[in-house]
Amino acid sequence: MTEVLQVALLFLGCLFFGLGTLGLFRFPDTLTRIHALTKADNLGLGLIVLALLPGVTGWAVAVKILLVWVVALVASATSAHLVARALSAGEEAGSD
Amino acid sequence: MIERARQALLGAACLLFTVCLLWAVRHLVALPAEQQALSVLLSRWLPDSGVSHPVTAVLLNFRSYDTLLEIGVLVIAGMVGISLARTSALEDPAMRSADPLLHALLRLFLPLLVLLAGWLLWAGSSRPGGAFQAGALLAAAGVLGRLAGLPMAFLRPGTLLRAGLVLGFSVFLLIALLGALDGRAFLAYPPGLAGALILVIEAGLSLSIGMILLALFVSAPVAPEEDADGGPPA
Amino acid sequence: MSGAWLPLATLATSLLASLIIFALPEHRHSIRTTVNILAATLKLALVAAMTWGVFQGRFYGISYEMLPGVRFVLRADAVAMLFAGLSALLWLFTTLYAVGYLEGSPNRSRFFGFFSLCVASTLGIALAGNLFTFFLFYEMLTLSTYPLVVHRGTPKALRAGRQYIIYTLGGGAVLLLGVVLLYQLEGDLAFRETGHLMGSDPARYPALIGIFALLVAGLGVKAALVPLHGWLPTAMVAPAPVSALLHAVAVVKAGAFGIVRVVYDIYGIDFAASLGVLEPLAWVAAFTVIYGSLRALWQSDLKRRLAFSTVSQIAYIVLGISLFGPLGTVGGLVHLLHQGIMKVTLFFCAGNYAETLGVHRVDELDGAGPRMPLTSLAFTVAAFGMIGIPPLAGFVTKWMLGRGALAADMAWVIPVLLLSSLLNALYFLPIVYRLWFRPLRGDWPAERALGRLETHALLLWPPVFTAVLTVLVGVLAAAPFSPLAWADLVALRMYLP
Amino acid sequence: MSQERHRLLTIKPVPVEARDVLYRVLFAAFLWWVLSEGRADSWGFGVLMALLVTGISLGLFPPVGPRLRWRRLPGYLLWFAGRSLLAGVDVARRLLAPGLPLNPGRVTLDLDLPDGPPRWWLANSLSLLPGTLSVALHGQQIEVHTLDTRSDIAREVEEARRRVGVLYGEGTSP
Amino acid sequence: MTELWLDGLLVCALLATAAGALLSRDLFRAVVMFIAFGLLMSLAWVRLRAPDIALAEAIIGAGLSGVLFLDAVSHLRRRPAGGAAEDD
Amino acid sequence: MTLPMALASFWLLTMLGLGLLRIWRGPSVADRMLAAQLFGTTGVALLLILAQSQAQSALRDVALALSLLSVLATVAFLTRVAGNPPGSTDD
Amino acid sequence: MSSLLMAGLLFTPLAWAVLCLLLAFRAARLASVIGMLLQMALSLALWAWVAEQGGFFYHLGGWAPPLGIGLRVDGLAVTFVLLTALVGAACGLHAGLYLDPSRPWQRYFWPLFWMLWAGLNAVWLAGDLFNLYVGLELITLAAVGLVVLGGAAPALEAALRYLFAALIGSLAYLLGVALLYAEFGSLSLVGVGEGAGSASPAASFALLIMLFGLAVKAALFPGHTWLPPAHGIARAPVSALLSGLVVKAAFYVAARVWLELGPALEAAVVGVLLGVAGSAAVCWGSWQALRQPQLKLVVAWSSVAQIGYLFLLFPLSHGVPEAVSLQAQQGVTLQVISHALAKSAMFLAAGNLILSVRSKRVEALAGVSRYLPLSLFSFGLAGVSLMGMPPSGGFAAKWLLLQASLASGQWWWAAVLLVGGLLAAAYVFRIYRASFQEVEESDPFYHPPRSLEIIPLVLALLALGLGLVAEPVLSVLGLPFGGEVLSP
Amino acid sequence: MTSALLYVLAGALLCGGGLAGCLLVRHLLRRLLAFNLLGSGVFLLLVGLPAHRHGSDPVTHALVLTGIVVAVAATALALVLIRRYFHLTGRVSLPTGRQEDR
Repeated sequence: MTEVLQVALLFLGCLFFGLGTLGLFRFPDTLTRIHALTKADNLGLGLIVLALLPGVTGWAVAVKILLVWVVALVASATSAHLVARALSAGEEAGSD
Repeated sequence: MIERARQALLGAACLLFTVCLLWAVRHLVALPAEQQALSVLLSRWLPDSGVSHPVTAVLLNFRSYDTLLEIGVLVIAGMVGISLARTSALEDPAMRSADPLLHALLRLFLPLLVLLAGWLLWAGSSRPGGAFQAGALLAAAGVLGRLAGLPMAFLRPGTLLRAGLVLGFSVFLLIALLGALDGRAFLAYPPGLAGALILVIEAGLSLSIGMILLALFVSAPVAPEEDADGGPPA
Repeated sequence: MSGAWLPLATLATSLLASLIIFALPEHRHSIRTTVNILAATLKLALVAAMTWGVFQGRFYGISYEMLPGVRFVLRADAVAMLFAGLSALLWLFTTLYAVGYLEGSPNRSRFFGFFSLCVASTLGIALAGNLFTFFLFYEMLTLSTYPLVVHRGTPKALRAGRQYIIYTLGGGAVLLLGVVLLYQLEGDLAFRETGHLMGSDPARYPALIGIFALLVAGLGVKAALVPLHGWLPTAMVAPAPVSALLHAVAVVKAGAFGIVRVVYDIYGIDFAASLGVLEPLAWVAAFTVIYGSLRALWQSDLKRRLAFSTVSQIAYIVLGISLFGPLGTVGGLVHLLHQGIMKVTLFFCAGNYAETLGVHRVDELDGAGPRMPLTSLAFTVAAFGMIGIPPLAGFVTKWMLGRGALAADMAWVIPVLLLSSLLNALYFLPIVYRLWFRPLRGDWPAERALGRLETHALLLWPPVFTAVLTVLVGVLAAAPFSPLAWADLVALRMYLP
Repeated sequence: MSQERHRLLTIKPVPVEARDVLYRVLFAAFLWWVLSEGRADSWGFGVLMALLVTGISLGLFPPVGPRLRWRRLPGYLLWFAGRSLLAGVDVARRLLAPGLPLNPGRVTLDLDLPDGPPRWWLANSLSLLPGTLSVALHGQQIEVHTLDTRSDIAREVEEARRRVGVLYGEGTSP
Repeated sequence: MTELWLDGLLVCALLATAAGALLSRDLFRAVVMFIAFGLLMSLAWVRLRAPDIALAEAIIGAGLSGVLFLDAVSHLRRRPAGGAAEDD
Repeated sequence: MTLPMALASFWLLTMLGLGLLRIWRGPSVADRMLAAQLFGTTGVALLLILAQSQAQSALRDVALALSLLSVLATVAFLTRVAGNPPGSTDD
Repeated sequence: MSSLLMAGLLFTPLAWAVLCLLLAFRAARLASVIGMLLQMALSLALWAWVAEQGGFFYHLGGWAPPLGIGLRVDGLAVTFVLLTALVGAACGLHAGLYLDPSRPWQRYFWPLFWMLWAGLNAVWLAGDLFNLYVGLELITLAAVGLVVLGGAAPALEAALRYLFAALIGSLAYLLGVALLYAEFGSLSLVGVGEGAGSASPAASFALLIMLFGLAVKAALFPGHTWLPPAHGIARAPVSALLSGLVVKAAFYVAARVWLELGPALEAAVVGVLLGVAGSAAVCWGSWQALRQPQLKLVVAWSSVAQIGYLFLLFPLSHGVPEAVSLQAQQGVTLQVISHALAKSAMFLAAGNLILSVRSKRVEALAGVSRYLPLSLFSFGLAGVSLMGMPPSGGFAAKWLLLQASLASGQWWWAAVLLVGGLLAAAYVFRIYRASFQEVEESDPFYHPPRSLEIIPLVLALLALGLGLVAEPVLSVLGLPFGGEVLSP
Repeated sequence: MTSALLYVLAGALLCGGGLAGCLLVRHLLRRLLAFNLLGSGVFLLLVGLPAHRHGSDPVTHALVLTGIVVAVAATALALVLIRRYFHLTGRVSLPTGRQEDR
């Protein structure tokens, strides 16, 4: 049962990762791409973390994986914000 | 024209090199698999090394001289870095980004990075991790802090910085000498104390490594008011 | 064992003197002069002592392994003493002369330092017990003479120095190659009185001939054998004592002496003759004799004329060596000394003319004789000696050489000798004539108040002494310890082992 | 040093209380437990590290603004998880729709949250919520980028703002 | 077998990023490629069962040296005090 | 469970490769950074999966470090590259 | 006893590096003098020990090779350690007086200097391939740091050139180590040598690539371009250290690797190739030295030429009788020692001259021989050794190499030796010539303190005297690079 | 273990590419990038070859760690030098050709 759930979660996670990447290509401008990446990828990561949770050996390890996810969330939220801010600060600033 | 020919020649040489390398590799991989002598020795000696992680055992016990010199290399790089920093203040306010979210990130990440560094340091004796990783992580924490505009007064060229640069190195060196004064070889640990001493060394090393890498990152910018003169005419 | 210190001490005398002089500040003339003269006198005494010992058959030598398989050997044998005696004696005179000559000019510390070093190298060359050691000092000589040649620091001097160094270092390289090849082939470089290649494998003869050519070519540069003589006339820009040193005591003599060593003590005269290398050498020497004299004829500069005369005269030594037989040997060896004494006199005199009267060219010498009678007398005696007028030194040489040529079945040498004497006369007699029999052409450019003497005492007495020597070695040629007697001793030991 | 920090933060730090220290020590210890994967033998070093980290953290980042109500956290997280799942789905929907239904733009909204952690929470959460991406915080305003200006951004932000407010004790003391 | 494909893909990506870092005309792009390369190297070490190196590489390659390079790139874009123009 | 994980990692790696393409194509600097960010997240996911499938718990430390540091490049980019357009703020 | 000596030898430079980093320039200078004395005493004691008792392996940390790192303390190694102590102390003393303490960055000279020393000792003694790599890197970075000290643009340029060349060289070496380790499963030089019984393509390639890397680090001809700027721009004592010792380290490693592996791998072509490159270096370096307008560049290019001689070892030690190979090894060793002494003397003297004439150009030397005879004399004496004139160590080396080349039938190397000697004479005499030029004016020069002038003189005299004691020195060296069994 | 072989191949190619970059590229930063690639290639070979022959070898891991530290130190130092060089001269690559007298 868990096995099936795990595989499903894994699959979903991968799916979202794929979507994120797709967004990177399909979305028209940088800001929208940020949306796609931040949301899809972090969701994907979260799902994969969930998928991995049953396989771990102890509570601490489980929390560790979750911690990784949380950290990734915070990191990508912040960097999304930072990139967005920089883009809005000077639209042409970083472009070559 | 000559430049063009030189480039072509060098390119051809690189190509030749790659082909030869591949050819050599082909011969090497065709060799029969056999028991690796060093691995056997390593597993036999590992219990005496004071740590249970083989890589750490190699780095800080069996081949600690390599590590000592390697830290020396880092110390040199750090020294040269700060010797080139001609500014009195090592931080540049222009580089500040006073973003509140970045600050918020720092509040969480900086302690976490330090903690992770500590964990890697401690874990080094039994599993992957160790002084260098911990030190690099500390440096990364410092870089992050600096990028976000945290004050880094301790990185001004001065006695404190210099002492920090060589802290781990000196600890390592003194412990190395200890073994020799005790009648054993240079770099030999007193029996039974190996594990503890390795941890002490690693702790010192991580601090120093962090500081060195950070100093190298920090000392790079040059202030405009600095004089471009190189030295005495001689 | 007891004899080990003597050659070393002899060598050390001038070496130490040189070091002390280098360390002395420029303005300490008196100490410098004292050190110089003390060292020269001491050296003369040591050499005399050794000569006496060698005459009595004592052995002086020192040897230690310097490189794997190669030894540094100092050894006082009869031939060595011949050369050592000459250089020790003339060093004293030249030093005295140089002290007077350079009075008041700059860079004396450097000059005398290298001067002593130069003599030390010469002594080393004389006392070298094998070809390796010989080469060591031979190259040291090259290096220590360069600063003397360029001493004046003028562009002309620097050019001359460059030419000198190109020639001598090139020669040194060729010599080194020869030495190494010889060592490679035979594994022995020692000087033995009869040579040591006699028993060599005949298959090696071509190689040995080639090596002989290399060695002689290397040595011939310093000995100024035509066509390797180009540096010598140019080097005339050096101060007169240096010229005296180069021509009479050190450099050219070192080359000639080296050829003596190679022919007699390495190859052995018999073996060299049987290899057939002597005759070509004789031809080269003969050609040089004539060529040098011819060139000397056309030189209007006094020192250049003397220089080409040296080219010619040194070839006499080589010629003597290349004549198989005791008489030729004696002639060559004795000329080593005689030529030194005569030529040093001539250069001293030329220096005096230049220093006192500011005269450099032959045609300016008109009437100098009455103005500087003693100097001119010395010059005249030496010039006559060069020409070979009996009973002066040069005559003894030429006589021995002639006899040697006949004994060696090389009668063609006789005309060469005659022609050369004729040429000698042709380029020396006009000078003598101008000195004594031509009226003075105007005032001397820079009259100096010199008191009673015609020139500075230290400039005057050395040529006078050597001129007297020129006469004495000729007149007293048969006396014991005369150069001729000593050369006889050498030849005796060489041919009758 | 403190002056520099002020310029950076523009918030007055509140005085450090004992419970701040305790919370941080405990949090650090918890993190250590997580990192060490529950290894008991690591606690000697772990306590040391926890104290050290607390020191560093208190030194560099003294507590500011209202305090987090830990008890409210699970509720918030649950809500957040749901919304962020929705956010992913939202992005997926827009991506996979053939017409690429996008109408990106920026919206500036007023914000009455207290300065400091509450705003940070909000801004960071917004970046992970459907359709919004916080671009800048200035003063009492927040600038949000959205994938679709036609959707009710204001409502979304308001909801998030309310949740964060609760997290910082807004609902408890009326 | 999948593992092999995985490794193959990783190696391809590794080589691609390396080529990108080397050949990219835009310096910034080269540096970003290099950061990606560091991350992939870290994965490669994982696949080679060398977690120690993976850890170090992740911290260094993807973290520190990326920042160092970015910093340098930004520095090199600014006009220097020395005045002369870039010759690149 | 091994196969799905292997497949998943394969897939994630493929995504990485695609991200690479974005880095290469740009067009703006921010896009490149974004793709690098994607690299970070995907790498973390990969590491977590590998930690499980290779039974190397140390890889979780790697993942943690990576996720902590992934922000580093972005911050550097912002403060150093984007924040300082060419010629604007001379040092 | 020997264990303590070794510990002291390894510990002192590193410890002094730390100490000097924490001290200001003048205090560090004082400390360094003490350290140099200590190091000199230790080196001498160790040298005497080995001369008397024979060489031994020193196992660091008590762990035996191949897993542990064994130091190989044989005659050659201790001689080079002693040489390092000698040259290092001379350069250090000179630097203490030469460098301007008012510049804030000069304080970093001392720690870098000691690090360099530590690296050199590590390389001389190393018996482990990877340890050699780390040692080489230590040397490289310290050397780069010393070159760049002060951070002026030309120094930076030179340092960057040097750094890149050295780094590529190191990596090439490391690549070779990787291949060798993959094949033989050992990192100790002896272990690898034992493994390499027969020709193996991979090992041959590894050898080739290692030699290539080391040749670049040692500034062998086509890879020499970094050397003249780096050695020309650095301060005189630094240049002296770099030319005297640092490039030798790379060569030393190359020689050790070659002698351990070269014969087994039948890599004759490689040897000849290196010999040809060395010959080209001799000619090209000398030619360039002849044309340089700056004094220190003349000396630096001369290093390129002199290093070329060293590489004649490779063809002359492969496929020749044992005795010839030994001769070549002895000759090259002597060349290393004498060049180290002579070139450092020359750089120090050149530094003094530059200080005095206040110009780097050769023409500015006019009149120097009159007013500054001592520095010029030291320069000249060192030049004697470079030219290979007797009785210098350079001559002894040339003699042995000539013999080896003639005995092996490879006479063309002899031609290189002779021509190289003449070319060396050409550039050395060019300096003399410039300095013998007379100037009319009165003494225009700054007179450096006597102690500054004495140091190069001592070194030059040592270089000169080396030829006279070559045999005793060589006898202590024993088999220079031989792999004889040493008692533990 | 064939997958190690793949990395070995990648290492070999990285070596070649890195070397080419080091030698041919003149921009200093790029050269430094190439140097790092070269280093990575060497490290891959150092670990990969024994891994292929005998399986994972901790000794090589330790060696590579040391190598990485050295490479990092060198890179960081080089960056400092490059930046200062640029700061003083405005150049991002070393001048080629003959060095003019200074």
